[in-house]
Amino acid sequence: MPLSIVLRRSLLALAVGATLSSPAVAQERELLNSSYDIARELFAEINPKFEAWWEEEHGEQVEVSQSHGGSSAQARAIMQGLRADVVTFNQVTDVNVLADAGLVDEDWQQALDNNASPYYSTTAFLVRKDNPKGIENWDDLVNEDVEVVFPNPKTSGNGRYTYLAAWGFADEQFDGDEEQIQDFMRTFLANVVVFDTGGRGATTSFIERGIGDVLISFESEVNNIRSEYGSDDYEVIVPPTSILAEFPVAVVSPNAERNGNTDLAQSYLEYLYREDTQRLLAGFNYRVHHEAVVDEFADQFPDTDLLKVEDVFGSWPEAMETHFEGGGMLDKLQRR
Amino acid sequence: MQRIGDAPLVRRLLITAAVLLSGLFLLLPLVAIFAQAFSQGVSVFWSNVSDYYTLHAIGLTLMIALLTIPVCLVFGVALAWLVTRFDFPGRRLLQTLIDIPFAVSPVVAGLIYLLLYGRNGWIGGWLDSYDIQLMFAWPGILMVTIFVTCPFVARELIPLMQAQGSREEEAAVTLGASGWTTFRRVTLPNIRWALLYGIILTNARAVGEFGAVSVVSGAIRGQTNTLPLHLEQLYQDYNAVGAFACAALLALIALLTLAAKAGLEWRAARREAFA
Amino acid sequence: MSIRLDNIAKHFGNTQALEPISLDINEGELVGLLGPSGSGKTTLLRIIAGLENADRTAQPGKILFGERDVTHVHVRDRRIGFVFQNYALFRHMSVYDNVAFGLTVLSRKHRPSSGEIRARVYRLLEMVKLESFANRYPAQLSGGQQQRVSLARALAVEPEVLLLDEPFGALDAKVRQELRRWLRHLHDELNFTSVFVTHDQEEALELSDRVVVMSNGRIEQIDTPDALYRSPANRFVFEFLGDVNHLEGKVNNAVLTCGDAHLHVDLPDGHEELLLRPHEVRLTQAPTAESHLPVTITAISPVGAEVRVELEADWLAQPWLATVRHTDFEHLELQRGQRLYAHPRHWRRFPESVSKAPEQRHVA
Amino acid sequence: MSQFALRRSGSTRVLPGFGLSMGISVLFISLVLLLPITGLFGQLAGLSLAEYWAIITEGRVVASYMVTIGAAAVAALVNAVFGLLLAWVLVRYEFPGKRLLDALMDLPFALPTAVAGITLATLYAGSGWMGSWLEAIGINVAYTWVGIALAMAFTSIPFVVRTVQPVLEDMPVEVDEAAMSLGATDGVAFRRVIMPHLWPALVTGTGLAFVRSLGEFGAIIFIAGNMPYETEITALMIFVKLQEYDYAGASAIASVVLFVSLALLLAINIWQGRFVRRLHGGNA
Repeated sequence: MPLSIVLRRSLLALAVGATLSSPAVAQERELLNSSYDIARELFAEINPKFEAWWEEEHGEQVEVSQSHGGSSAQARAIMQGLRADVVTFNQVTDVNVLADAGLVDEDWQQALDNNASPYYSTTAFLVRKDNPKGIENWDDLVNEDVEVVFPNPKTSGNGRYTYLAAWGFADEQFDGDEEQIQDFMRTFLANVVVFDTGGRGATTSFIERGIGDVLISFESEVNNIRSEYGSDDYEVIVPPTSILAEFPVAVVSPNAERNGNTDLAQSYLEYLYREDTQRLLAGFNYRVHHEAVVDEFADQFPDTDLLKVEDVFGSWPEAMETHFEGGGMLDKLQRR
Repeated sequence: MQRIGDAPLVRRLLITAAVLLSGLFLLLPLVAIFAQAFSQGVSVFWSNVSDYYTLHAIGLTLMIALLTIPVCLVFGVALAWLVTRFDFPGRRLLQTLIDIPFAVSPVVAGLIYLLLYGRNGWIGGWLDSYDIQLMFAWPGILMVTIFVTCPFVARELIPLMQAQGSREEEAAVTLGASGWTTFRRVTLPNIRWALLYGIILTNARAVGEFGAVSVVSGAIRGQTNTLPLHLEQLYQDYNAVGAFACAALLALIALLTLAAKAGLEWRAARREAFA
Repeated sequence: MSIRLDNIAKHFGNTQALEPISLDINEGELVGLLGPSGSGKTTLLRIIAGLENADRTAQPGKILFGERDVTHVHVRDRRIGFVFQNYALFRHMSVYDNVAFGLTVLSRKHRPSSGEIRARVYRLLEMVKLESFANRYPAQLSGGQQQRVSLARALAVEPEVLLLDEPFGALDAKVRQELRRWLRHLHDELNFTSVFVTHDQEEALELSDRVVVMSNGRIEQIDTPDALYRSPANRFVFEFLGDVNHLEGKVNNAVLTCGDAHLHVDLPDGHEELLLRPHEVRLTQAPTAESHLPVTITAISPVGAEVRVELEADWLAQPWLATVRHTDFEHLELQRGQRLYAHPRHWRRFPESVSKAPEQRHVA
Repeated sequence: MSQFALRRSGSTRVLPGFGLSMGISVLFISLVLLLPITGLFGQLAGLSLAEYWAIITEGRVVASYMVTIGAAAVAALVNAVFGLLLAWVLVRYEFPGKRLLDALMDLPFALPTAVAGITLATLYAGSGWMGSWLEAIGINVAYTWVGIALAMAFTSIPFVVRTVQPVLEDMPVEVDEAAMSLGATDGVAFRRVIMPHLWPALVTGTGLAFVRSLGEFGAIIFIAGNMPYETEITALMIFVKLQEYDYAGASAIASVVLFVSLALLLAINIWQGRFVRRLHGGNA
C-alpha cells in the first residue's frame, strides 16, 4: 500500500475519531470510480449492490468509492494523478482524452458492448405546467418570446449535447445549408437567459429561481427533476429528433494495475450490463440495451430519432475542434 | 466633549442607516442560512448533519485546520519579527510578497499547485515515481490551505509590532536575556491577542476554503471531501436542506469565530481601561 | 471683551469636576488658571470655549462674553481662538493652509477674498516669525514652531477671546521662556482677552495679570501675582506657589519645641505648624536666644542668582531648603556636612486649613 | 511612532533571531508562494508572445475583464461609502447593539465563499426574500452584473471597515475641536479635516476590496448569469480554459489577473508609505 494512503488513513482515523468506525480502515481493497456530477444518487444505489454481489461471488469484502465532478474536470484530475480505477463519464471525448494520455486503452470502445456505453440517454425539454409556450420541438425554441436555460457548453458536457442536438436538428431541417443553420443557432443561443456552469446549476435556475420557459438537459435528468419537484408543475417533452448521448465507461488501466484492482475494475464495469443493474438504470430514467428491460420500460421512453455525433459531425474530436475550442463555432455564434 | 457629527439628528440618521444596511446586507444572509437549514425541521437537519459522509467531511476539515494553524503561526511570527525588528534590503518586497495569496484567485491558487505537484508537474512527476501522491489526497488540500491562509497571522502582527517598537526587547537584551527568553517573556505577552486573532482568522479561512481546495481535492466522498465541497455536492444533488445544513455548520464556525474575536477585543479593551 | 462666568458647574459621571464657580475676567486681561492636575482648570477653560457644556443645574449657569450670552452657543459660533495642548495642527495641511483654515471655512458672505486671506495669513506668519515655513508640513517643524503656528491659526479669525490649554507644556525650558515673553508682548499689542491654563506656578505668576488658583474643582484664590505671593488666602495656595519648609511642634510659654530644636514664637500654647519659604531661612554659625535650630548641610547647588542649600536634622521629618545669595554663600564658606543654625526671617501659619488642604511639598 | 521603531531597528542588529526568522520566512515564501507560481510561468513558457497576446485579448476574455473590473469597481465604490459609514458609526457613536454590529463586520471573512454564494443566490433570486421585493420595484439582481457586484461587495466589505476603523479611532479629539473652534461646520470639518486623515486608509481598504473582488469566484458564480460578453467574469474564463484542458490558456489569463492584482497591491503599499511619511514627518 502506498505510503500516502497509509498516512491518509491513519490521520483520517485520528481526525474522524475512534468512535466512528471507518469502513475504509477495515477493508482491504477499494475501487475508486470517477464519475460525472449528477450520477451520485445512481452509484450510491449501484455500489452497495455490487459490493454485496462481489462478496457473494468471491468471498471478499471490497468498497467502491466515488469521485464526482464535471466530466472534463474529472478526466483532468485523473491525468494529474487522481488514482481512479474506472471512469463512468457522460462524454466520449473525456475518455478519449485519457486514452490519448495513455491512461485508458486505445480500443476502449471495443472493450465492452455498445461502444462501452452500458446506458445512454438523449437531450429533452422540461417545460412549465401546461406548456404555455407550446414547445414541442427544437424550432419552437427560436421563437422570440421563449427563454431557454441550459448549462454552458464551454464548461458542461450536458450543455455540449444540447448544442450538438440543436445543430443536428437544424442540419436536417435546412438540409445542410450552413448559413441557415448558423442563423438558427445564433437565435437559439440568444434565447438563453442563464448559462450556468453545470447541469445542476441550470436546474436550480429553472426550478428554484423560476427562470426561463424551458430547461434543456438529459432525458434522464429532466424526468428525475420532474419526479423530484412535482409532476404537476412540470412537463417533459422529448423532441422527435435529438442526439444520442452515450455514457461511456472504461478501466483506467495503469491506476487499476497499481492498485491491484484490474479484475475488480473490469467486473465492476461488466456488472453495469447485468439485467438487474440495467433495470435499476432504467429506474433512473436512463435508456438501456438489455432487451427484457427495454420491453419492460417501453412506455417510459418515446421513440425518438437519435442522431449520432459521428454521423453529423464526423467524429467527437472533429466536433470538439470545430465547435467548442477557443475561437470555434460556438465563440463565433456568440460573438457580438 | 463634543465631536463632529454629534448633532442628534445626524447621529440618529447615520446609526439607522448603518444598522439597516448591515441588517439587510450582512445579517439577512446569515438568517437565511439557518432558515433554510431548519426549513424541514430539526430532525431533517440532524439526519443530514449526522450522515457518515458529512461527519467525515467535518473531521477532515477540522484536521486540515488543525495542521494549517501551527505552520501559519511559525511563519507569521518569524516574518513579523523579521520585518519589524530588522532593516535590510528587500524588506518592503517581502512584505508585498506575503500579499500574493490575497491577489491570487483561489482557483488559480489550486491550479498552480496542481501544475507543480500533479503527476504532470515536475515535482509531482518525480514524487510519483516514488509512489508519493500529494494532489487529490489530504496533503494537497493542506498545501493549498496553507497557501491561502498564510498571510493572516503575519498581517495581524506586523502593524502591532511596528507600533510597539523594539525598545522592550532591547531592554531585555541589555538585561542579559537570551533570544528565546526575550521572545517568550517580553514579545509574546505583548502580541498574544493579535496572535490569537490571527489564528482565529486563519482557522476561519482554513475551514471555509472552497475554490483552491476544489481543484486539488478530487472530491472523493468519505476521503477527500471537505465540508465546503460536501456542501456544494449536496446542493448539486437537489438536497438544498442538506447543503444548507452544512452551510449552517460552517456559519456556526464563522459565528464562533466572530464571538471569540469579539471576546478577545472586549478583554483587550478592558485590560486597557484598567491599565 | 470681558468674560463673565456665573454659577458654572460640571461633573463627569460621579466625579464633580467643577463645583459651582463664578468668575469675572475683564476686557484685555491676561488670566492664568493655575492648579495641579485634576483641579478642574482645563475643564473650566473648555467650558469657556464651548468644548464642554456646563451642567444644567437647578440654577442654570451662565457664560457671558461682554453682553452676549454664549451659554448655549456652539463652539464654532463663539468666536474664540483656542490653542491646544499638543497644538492639534492638521497634519495633512501645510502651515499656510493651517493658518488659513479658519478664514476659508467662513460662509461666503463673511469670507475675505483669497488675496486678503493670503495677505492676512502672511501677516500672521510674519508675526510668529514663520513666514519662510509657509509650505512646510507640521511634522517638519519643531515643537516651538508648531506652537507658534497653532497660535497664528487661532488668531487668524481675529477672536475676541484667546484660550490656551497648557500652551507651553511640552516645550523645553529655554523655548518656553522665550514663547512666554513673546505671548505677553502679543497680548499687550493686540489687546484681546486671554485665558490660559498651566500647572507651572512660575509661568502663571510671570505671565498673568491675574491668576486663578484652583484645586479640587474649586477656586482657591483670584489675585494679581504679587498679591498672591505675598498674601496667600490659604495653605494650599501658599504651598502650591513655591517651595515650603515645615516646622511642627508644641508651643509652651511662647517657645515652640521640636526635638532638640526650639524657637521663640508669639503664639498660645498648643500644637503648631509653621511654614516658611526657602528665602526666609537665614543661616548662621551660632544659635541666638530667639532660635536654636541646628541643621546639617546635605547638598549645595548654585541655581542662577542664588545658591540652594538642602538642610537636614533629627528634628525634621522633611529636609529644608534654603536659598542664599552668592556673597553670603562665600562669606559663610558653606560645605556639605557642615553644621549650622537656621533662623526664620518670617513664617506663616494657616490654622483653619490644616486638615483640609492637601499635602503639597516641593523640594525640587 | 512606527517610523521611530523602524529607524531604531535599522541602525544595529541588537536583537537576536535575524538569521532564524530570515531563514524561515525566505524558505516559506520560496516554497509555498513563489515555487508554485513558477509552475504558472512554466506553462506560459510554452506560448509564443503572439499566442499569449491572442489568448488574453480574445474578445470574450476582454469582455470578461470589463465585467469583472466594472463590477469590482462598483462594488469597491459602494463599499467605500458603506464601509466609511459603518466605520464612522462604530467608532463615533454609542448605541445598543453596537458590539453586535461590530462583530457582524467580520462575517464575510469568516463565512466560506461557497456558503455566501448559494445564500446570496437564494436571497436575491426573483423568488428569494430580497429578490422578490427588489423585482417588484424593477431591480433585477440575480443573473445580472448587479448580482456580481453585490457578491463582490459582500465578500470585500470588511477590508474597508477594518482599515478605516483604527485610523478613525486614533484620531485625537483635538482635531475635531480645533476645526470647530475655528468655526468650521460639521460638513466642512468632515470634508476638509477628517476625510484627508482617513483618505489613505480609505483608499487602501477600497483598493484591497477591489483586488479581492477581481479574484473572487466561489461567491459570484452562483449569482452571475454567466452570459458571454455580459455576465462572465474573468475567473470563469480561467475555469472554462481548464475545462478545455487548455492549461496554457488558463495560465495566460491567470497571469493577467495576477499581474494586475500584484501591481495594485504594490502601488497601494508604496502610495500609503508616501502618505504616511508626509504625515509623520518627511525627514524620518
